[in-house]
Amino acid sequence: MKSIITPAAAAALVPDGAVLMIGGFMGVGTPERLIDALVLAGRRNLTVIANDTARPGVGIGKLIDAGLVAKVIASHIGTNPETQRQMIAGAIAVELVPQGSLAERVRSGGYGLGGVLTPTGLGTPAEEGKTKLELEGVTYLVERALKADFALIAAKHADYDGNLDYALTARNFNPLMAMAAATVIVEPQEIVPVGTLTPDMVVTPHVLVDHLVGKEKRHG
Amino acid sequence: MKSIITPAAAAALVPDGAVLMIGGFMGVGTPERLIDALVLAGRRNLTVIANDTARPGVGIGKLIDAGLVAKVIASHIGTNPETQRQMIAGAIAVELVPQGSLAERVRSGGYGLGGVLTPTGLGTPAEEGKTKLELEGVTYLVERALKADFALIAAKHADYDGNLDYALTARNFNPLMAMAAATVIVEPQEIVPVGTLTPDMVVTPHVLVDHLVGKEKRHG
Amino acid sequence: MDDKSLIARRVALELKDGMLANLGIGLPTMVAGYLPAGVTVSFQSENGIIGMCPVPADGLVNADLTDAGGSPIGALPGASAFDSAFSFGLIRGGHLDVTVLGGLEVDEAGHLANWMVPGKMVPGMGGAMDLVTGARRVIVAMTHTAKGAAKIVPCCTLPLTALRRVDLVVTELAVIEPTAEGLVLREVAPGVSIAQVIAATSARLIVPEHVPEMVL
Amino acid sequence: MDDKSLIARRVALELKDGMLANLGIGLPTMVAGYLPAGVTVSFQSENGIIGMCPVPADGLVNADLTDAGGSPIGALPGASAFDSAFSFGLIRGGHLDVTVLGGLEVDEAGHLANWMVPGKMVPGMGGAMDLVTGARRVIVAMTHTAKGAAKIVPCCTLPLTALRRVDLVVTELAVIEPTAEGLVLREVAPGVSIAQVIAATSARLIVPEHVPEMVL
Repeated sequence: MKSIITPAAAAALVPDGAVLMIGGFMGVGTPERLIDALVLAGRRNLTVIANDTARPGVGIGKLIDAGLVAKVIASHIGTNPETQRQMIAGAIAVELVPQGSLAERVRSGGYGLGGVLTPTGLGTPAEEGKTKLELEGVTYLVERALKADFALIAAKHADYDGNLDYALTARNFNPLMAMAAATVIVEPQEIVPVGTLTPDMVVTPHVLVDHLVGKEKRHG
Repeated sequence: MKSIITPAAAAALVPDGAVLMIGGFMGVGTPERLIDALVLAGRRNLTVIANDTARPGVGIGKLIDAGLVAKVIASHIGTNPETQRQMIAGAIAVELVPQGSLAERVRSGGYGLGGVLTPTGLGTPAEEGKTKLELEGVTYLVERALKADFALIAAKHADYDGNLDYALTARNFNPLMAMAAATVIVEPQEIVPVGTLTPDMVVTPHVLVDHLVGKEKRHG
Repeated sequence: MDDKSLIARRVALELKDGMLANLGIGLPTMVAGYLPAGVTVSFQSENGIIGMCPVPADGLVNADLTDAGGSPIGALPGASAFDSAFSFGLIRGGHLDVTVLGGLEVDEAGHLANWMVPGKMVPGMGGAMDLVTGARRVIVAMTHTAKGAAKIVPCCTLPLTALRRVDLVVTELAVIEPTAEGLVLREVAPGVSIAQVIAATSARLIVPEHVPEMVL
Repeated sequence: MDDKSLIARRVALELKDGMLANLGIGLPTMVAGYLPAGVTVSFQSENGIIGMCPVPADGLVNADLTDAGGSPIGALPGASAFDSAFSFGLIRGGHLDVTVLGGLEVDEAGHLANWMVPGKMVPGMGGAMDLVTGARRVIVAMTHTAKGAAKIVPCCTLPLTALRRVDLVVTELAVIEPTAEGLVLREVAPGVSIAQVIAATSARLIVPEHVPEMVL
């Protein structure tokens, strides 16, 4: 049985300066209650690794709005003018990574790989500062593994043990990030009995999960 | 709707000298009827990329028994004395790759990556002939992408469109190989109507599949 | 027909039955509305689905089902969902038959720049670099000029999206095919002359003897 | 108790509640049978499952559910199945708490050789190299000698499985911990003297003042 904690208790685990991987794509598949709890707790100087920073007031955008983020590693910030404003003002450092390379970098971190060789980004600003390697006459960029202190994950179901599945396009970076962080905190839409998810349905095995965020009790 | 063909028709697509990826782990998750058809067709000089060569009379072992295989890229041949005998006799060239590296090499081929950086194999015979790369003081082996002319895949279900899922440990290399070959031929246990596999259940999307092998008609 | 509809309609003719296609946000998304009768194409959204379709009716919005822009979509029977690494495995690995993307500049080498304007707009490349690098066929769907300035130029002044030569450029004036020899004018839009296309293009165009009018 | 049971029983004490463990074929597999009461461990089979267990009864064999040796297994409630890349992501990525493997040689550097004898046996490394490289803790479970010859040696003569120093070696004679300083004798088997262990070991052993007897 996995420990079930409140969003506030989860946020209390995260120190200032932590490196966070946060699932989601434009806020879809982002653990919103965990984000709200982080904002409430006022955790500062965070590094966020995520596909994007959504929009102001949505998902990771709330962390940006609150000025809690010092660095972002993402594929896209164009939908969030506040991220761009803070970047231009020098308040946030932004590292932009092609989306497929970002996915592989996160996966590499979780899979014990040093990184991957990709053709993506060659001849563009994305190659700056990166090693190149030629294999059989083809040149690749070396995209290096990323790891994090915490992964904040949104799942469709968690069973009592912490096995997870995901819904439709809310899957995105979540299962990759669940492999790549020292501590994995999951906000499922539902917590279900063991056996509800069959072995072939489980996308993230329970051994990867540290904490499940429960629902608030409903009264009346 | 995907084309439904017989095992014999599938074998007829494969020329002598073809490079085949064949799913399965000790014969579990190997498309046995496709193997039987290849043996019957007597396709020669094949290169087989697979986890292992199972045992004589089982799965890929049948191709070895029939003397159809010129080269094997695998992680393990120890359970098949016939493979070892042909290797020692010089009839089969064997390239041994650590199992995790083999999985990543197949995946890289299917994912458009040149390869991955892994610590596995350093300081062992597995590093022979491979490039090393040092990143931040850690040394990695470069394990390069593998591709094939054909992938022969065993699935649990295929729907009429060719979407696939897999059963338990019969999954193994199958979904990785379904990405990495020019032509993908699938032998499902059952073919089911579209919609039987929900979007979250599909492991291999239909766009990757070229041919489904149907069941023989049963009479009486 | 307005310019964007014309472009979308012409691009749609490039999509063939059974293809897997990925349409960029904006104008490229319109292409799905102009598929010829009898042509069934699977659409991928790079945030993790094959089989997307418009939301079929009010009330059928699902918070866990959106396109790469975060807008609600639907899914057809036979759809499949997957994570971001798999999605870009499809794209980078050559499993995507065609991508249609917008453009800021295309040059004589067939290079595309479509993701940033230094000092002005730094939104990030999102999936564009993987799409242009990995798709089997890259079609650029864009207006021929921007505020009167040519977008088809001798050499891109903006940062490139990839080193790969794109396969086709469709504008409201012309269809242009980048080749090893340079940019070949393949078609002109209805009522547009070759001279008009050349005047609106700062790149050198190779003009074959016969340049047909777009059939729409 | 025979030698193999003794080894398996002693190794089992190294498994702690909640761990994810991977047991090699042969002797290491026996470890699962000796888990202390109240200790629940998840067992991974590298061919793609967490939650494996013995086939619970005759007639419950499933052709799609086997261990890495191809033998039928069962699965517990809460089990999960996955592909080979994911399985080795768990192993290489440090998510596997412990692996128990057989050994041909262990040397003073803590290096393990367990997968080939040049000119004699070339079965392939299977998952061994990834397991030894990536598991958080590597325990070697093996007989102390082979046909009278020492297997704990100054320097491996057989090809290594990995450069990583293994964490513990358990034999029918002793528990030995490879450290940066060398091989430390931690325990002796019941009724076995330190001198007997040293005599059966060609590597130099560091012998602490107090070497307790294995508590089984």
